[in-house]
Amino acid sequence: MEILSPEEIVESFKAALGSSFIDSKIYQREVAVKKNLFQAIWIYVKRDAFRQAVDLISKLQEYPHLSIISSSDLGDSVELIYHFAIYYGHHLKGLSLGLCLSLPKNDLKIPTITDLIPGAIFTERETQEMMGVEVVGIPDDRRLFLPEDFPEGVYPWRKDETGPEDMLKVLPGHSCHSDSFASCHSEPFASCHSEGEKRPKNLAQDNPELVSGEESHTAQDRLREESQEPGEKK
Amino acid sequence: MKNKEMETTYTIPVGPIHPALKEPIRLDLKVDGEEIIDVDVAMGQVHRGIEWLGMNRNNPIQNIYLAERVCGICNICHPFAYIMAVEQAAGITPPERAEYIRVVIAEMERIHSHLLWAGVAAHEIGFDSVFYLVWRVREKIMDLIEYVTGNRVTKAMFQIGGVRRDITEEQFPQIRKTLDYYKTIFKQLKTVFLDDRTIRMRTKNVGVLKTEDALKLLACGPTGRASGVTKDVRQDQAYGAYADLDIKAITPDIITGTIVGDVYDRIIVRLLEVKQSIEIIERCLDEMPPGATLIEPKMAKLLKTLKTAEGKGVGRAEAPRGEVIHYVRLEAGRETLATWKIRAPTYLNLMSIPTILKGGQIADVPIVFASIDPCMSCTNRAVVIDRKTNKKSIMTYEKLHQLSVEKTRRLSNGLVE
Amino acid sequence: MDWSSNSYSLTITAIIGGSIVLALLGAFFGLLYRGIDRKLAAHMQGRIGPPIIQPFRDIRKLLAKESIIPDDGLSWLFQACPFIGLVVSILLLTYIPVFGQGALLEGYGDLILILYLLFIPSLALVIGGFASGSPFATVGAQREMVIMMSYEFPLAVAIIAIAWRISYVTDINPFIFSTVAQYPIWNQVGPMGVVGSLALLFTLLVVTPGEVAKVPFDIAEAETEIAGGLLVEYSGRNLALFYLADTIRAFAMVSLVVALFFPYNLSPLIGIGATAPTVIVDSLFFLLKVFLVMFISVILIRTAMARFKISQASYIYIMAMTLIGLVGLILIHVDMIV
Amino acid sequence: MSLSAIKRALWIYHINTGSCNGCDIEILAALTPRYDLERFGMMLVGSPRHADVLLVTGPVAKQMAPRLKRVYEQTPDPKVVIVVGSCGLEGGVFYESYNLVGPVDQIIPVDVYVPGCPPRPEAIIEAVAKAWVKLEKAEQQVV
Repeated sequence: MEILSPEEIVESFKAALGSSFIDSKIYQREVAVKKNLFQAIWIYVKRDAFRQAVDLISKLQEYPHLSIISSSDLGDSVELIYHFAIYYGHHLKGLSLGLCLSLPKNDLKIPTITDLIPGAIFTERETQEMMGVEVVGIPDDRRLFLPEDFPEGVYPWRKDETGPEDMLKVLPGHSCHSDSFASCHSEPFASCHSEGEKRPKNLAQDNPELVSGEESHTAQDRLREESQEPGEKK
Repeated sequence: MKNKEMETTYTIPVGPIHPALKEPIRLDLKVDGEEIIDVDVAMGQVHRGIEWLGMNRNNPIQNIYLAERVCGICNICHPFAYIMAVEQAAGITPPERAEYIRVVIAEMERIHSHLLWAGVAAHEIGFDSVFYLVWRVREKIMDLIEYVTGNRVTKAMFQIGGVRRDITEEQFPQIRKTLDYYKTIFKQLKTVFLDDRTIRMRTKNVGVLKTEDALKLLACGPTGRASGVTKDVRQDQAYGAYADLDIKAITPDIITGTIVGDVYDRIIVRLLEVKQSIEIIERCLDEMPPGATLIEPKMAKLLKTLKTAEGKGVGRAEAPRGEVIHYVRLEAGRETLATWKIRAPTYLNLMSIPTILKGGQIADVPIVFASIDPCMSCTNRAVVIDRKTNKKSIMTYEKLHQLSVEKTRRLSNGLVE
Repeated sequence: MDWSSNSYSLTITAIIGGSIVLALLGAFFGLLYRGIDRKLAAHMQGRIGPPIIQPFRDIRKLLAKESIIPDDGLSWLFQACPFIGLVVSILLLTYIPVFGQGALLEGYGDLILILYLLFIPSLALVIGGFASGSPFATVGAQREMVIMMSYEFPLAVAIIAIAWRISYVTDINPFIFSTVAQYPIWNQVGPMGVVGSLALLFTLLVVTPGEVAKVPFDIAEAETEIAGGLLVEYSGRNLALFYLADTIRAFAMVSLVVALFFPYNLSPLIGIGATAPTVIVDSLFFLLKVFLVMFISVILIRTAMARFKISQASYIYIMAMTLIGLVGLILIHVDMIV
Repeated sequence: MSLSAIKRALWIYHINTGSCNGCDIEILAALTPRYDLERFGMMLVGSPRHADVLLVTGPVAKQMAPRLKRVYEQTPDPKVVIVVGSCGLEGGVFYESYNLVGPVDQIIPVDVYVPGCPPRPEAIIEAVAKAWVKLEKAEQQVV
């Protein structure tokens, strides 16, 4: 396993993947006094060459370290980035390699890589439940973080209609209208808290018999009522 | 200890509120008598939606203090990785002195985190006197952290483009005095942990993770290194001042000559890393370059550059438990981050828990689970939304617990007659 | 009232009065020793530790607390077990010669009865655990059963070895405490026998933490592993009773070890004739002996060692301790032949 | 039985409802030799049944709210609830996060609040002293 320089790695990918290799970007930066190089490579590929690219990466080093799959909602498409770390174990040779794919919103499918890297199971399950990307052939497609009773079709990381807007519950006393959530959070957030504060229901009020009329509790409420000037942040 | 006459397996719900697990996580163990057959890890109890806050409420500078509270124990590695990611995305390079100060604080935190872990591990196997003694030793480093950064736990020391406070020359003697104290006490720590018969009995060949599995399941940090996987971000990638100090990943064969990958090896790796951190801090103090500590002292100017910046950045740092990675995407004209992805080391180490625990005994669960030094509050920061009104759905957790209690009682009645 | 003569007939009132006094004394000294134990252990761990009278405060607090009965357990059995545990622990005290005097019910019970009585408080704990219907308590009860069974072997071996040795010297029933007091083991045997009885003493010292459920053998109540084990569902008054029963049983077990191996009294040595001072002096000397044995077998081991796993603990008791006990037994008898 | 018996022998049960561990390690630090809560007769116990003081840390996460309520109901009276850390008071730095069911006093009645992120071990000890004062005050009302 010999160590290739970032340029050689990009060349080898370009040669192997041919047309489905879209573009690449190499980031290098000197670090501290001895000016060693911090290197990161971003490679954009099409979905059909995705598994082939992962094969190539595992050829660079036998068990490549897949740190995480990050996904972001770009409106009409979802960008998945597989963050790999290769050449670990060799002094100052390690570089982080980001394999970027963009999937159209209407066809969110990606083949699984758990056969190549068994450790990818958690992050694939998380991407599946959070972004709604269907991982084809995933061995265990249970939810990772979301509770079982979490409704289908709602994906927390989405910024479009399947996003979590209606489920947001802001802490009592520091609330803003949850219905105008999208509008209130786009313009500078300070102003949104000045209007009259609508107190959403919360657990304690659902069953008043539990929260007995402890004098300490009511004092806490009075305290919060007075301190309702525009949201003072930490 | 098989029940000869009847094949009874029942699930012991360990967590989410359980004294062995300092944090809420739920391990469902399928047990046959005392032997564990299958383990299922259920997370999501500590979720606080940090990423959603980062993407919707805070500007990048406020996020530093949010990143710091991802985890109370390792609360330097998260801001460290986050700041490197933002610097890469916005194209900012911190001054050299700041890089050295960051490494000094990160290594101080590693010492306190490993000593904390050693105490908790001793407590898990019922060795409370070691827990008290190790935590008394740990108070010294907490005083040093407070002396240098101003607060024991949440330090608020880092800033995008450098460090908020300097470590001045007058503070160096005090730091060296505490480090000397640790050098003298290190021998005692080693004998207490490595040569004590009962600890050896409870940790040798317990919770073994073979190198093959560790590589496959991407175990990182001391858990991976104890199984022979030499992944250490400080050694592999040039970040902070680590590049100048040529760090070498610690594996247990330095002392025992072999790599077994059991709880005993994880103790060895963590103790040696404490010694390594002491040496790193001392070298940093000797080679600390002069110069500014902040590239852009005026906050408003920094915020403006961040607002106009456009790009992606990945920050990887070596936390006491393993590799932490933050991915940040900045969009021009947007006040908050476009995308923020945090991943803590325990996220990866949890995948090897089922393979480690299978075949062990219930009595081993706390010590084996503690041996990967889990930090649930890190692992659960992802975005989770729960329907707020659906009363009936919340009942499923009660029903689940009720089911397992009824099953146990039914089985235990069967056992008693 | 000289208790030690063995041909007296006890009136009912004397028994009741004696046992009440013994119960109070046992509870008082049991709690006192528990307080000393926590204080010394704390000092060994570099802490100041709670005041000596802390267990008294714990008991007083627990009695003031509301005691909750789990509805999915067997409630009557759940509440009965603490009483059984306490009553049997006090019963234990009446049969063991405490405070330097003969046992209250001297002629009515001997070592074999003690052997069985020691078994019942742990049995009460186990039944209480099963009756509380929580999975943690069930696992705790299983572990307590294993521990109980495993420390019976060495305990029985030690007691039988001593009685067997004494039977060579006198033809009175060797299992009665008064005979054990008359013929202490140390001055019966030659050098080889001393080594044998030291082995027996060592066996009993290791059995005591198991009997008293202290680290390293407190697996049934392992706080970290199974959330308080057996006692997880107990609270308030029931927990107080179990706590009290536990302290009295510890006091009884250690006084058993003292009665077997150090039955000497101080008063004859320093020649105090009158009954009143002898009772006081003997009692103080007895308390000192109990403190020494408790210091070695409970406090020292508790701070120096970690908790064993159930398999290791039962292995140590069944294999190692029984073996050492047998070696002691053989040595004592080889010494007699030589 | 007077309530004052309770304050000299407080048994503590610690519940983490989604905290970042900052407060939890400060609670444990309060038990270690340097601060040593055991001097006041305090002990960390393994089950809510044995507990008098519930030390609650963390902004109550959604999944943890029913459990927190259940543990509160399982603890026998009289009991004291101490919230440690500003997360439990007002959600701390996560105050506007959607998955939090709100400050602890929305779920269970709270007696003593310990602000701070994380509060120092001395602050936790002072909170226990405040709990004593509150117990005495409650006792006057009882007597």
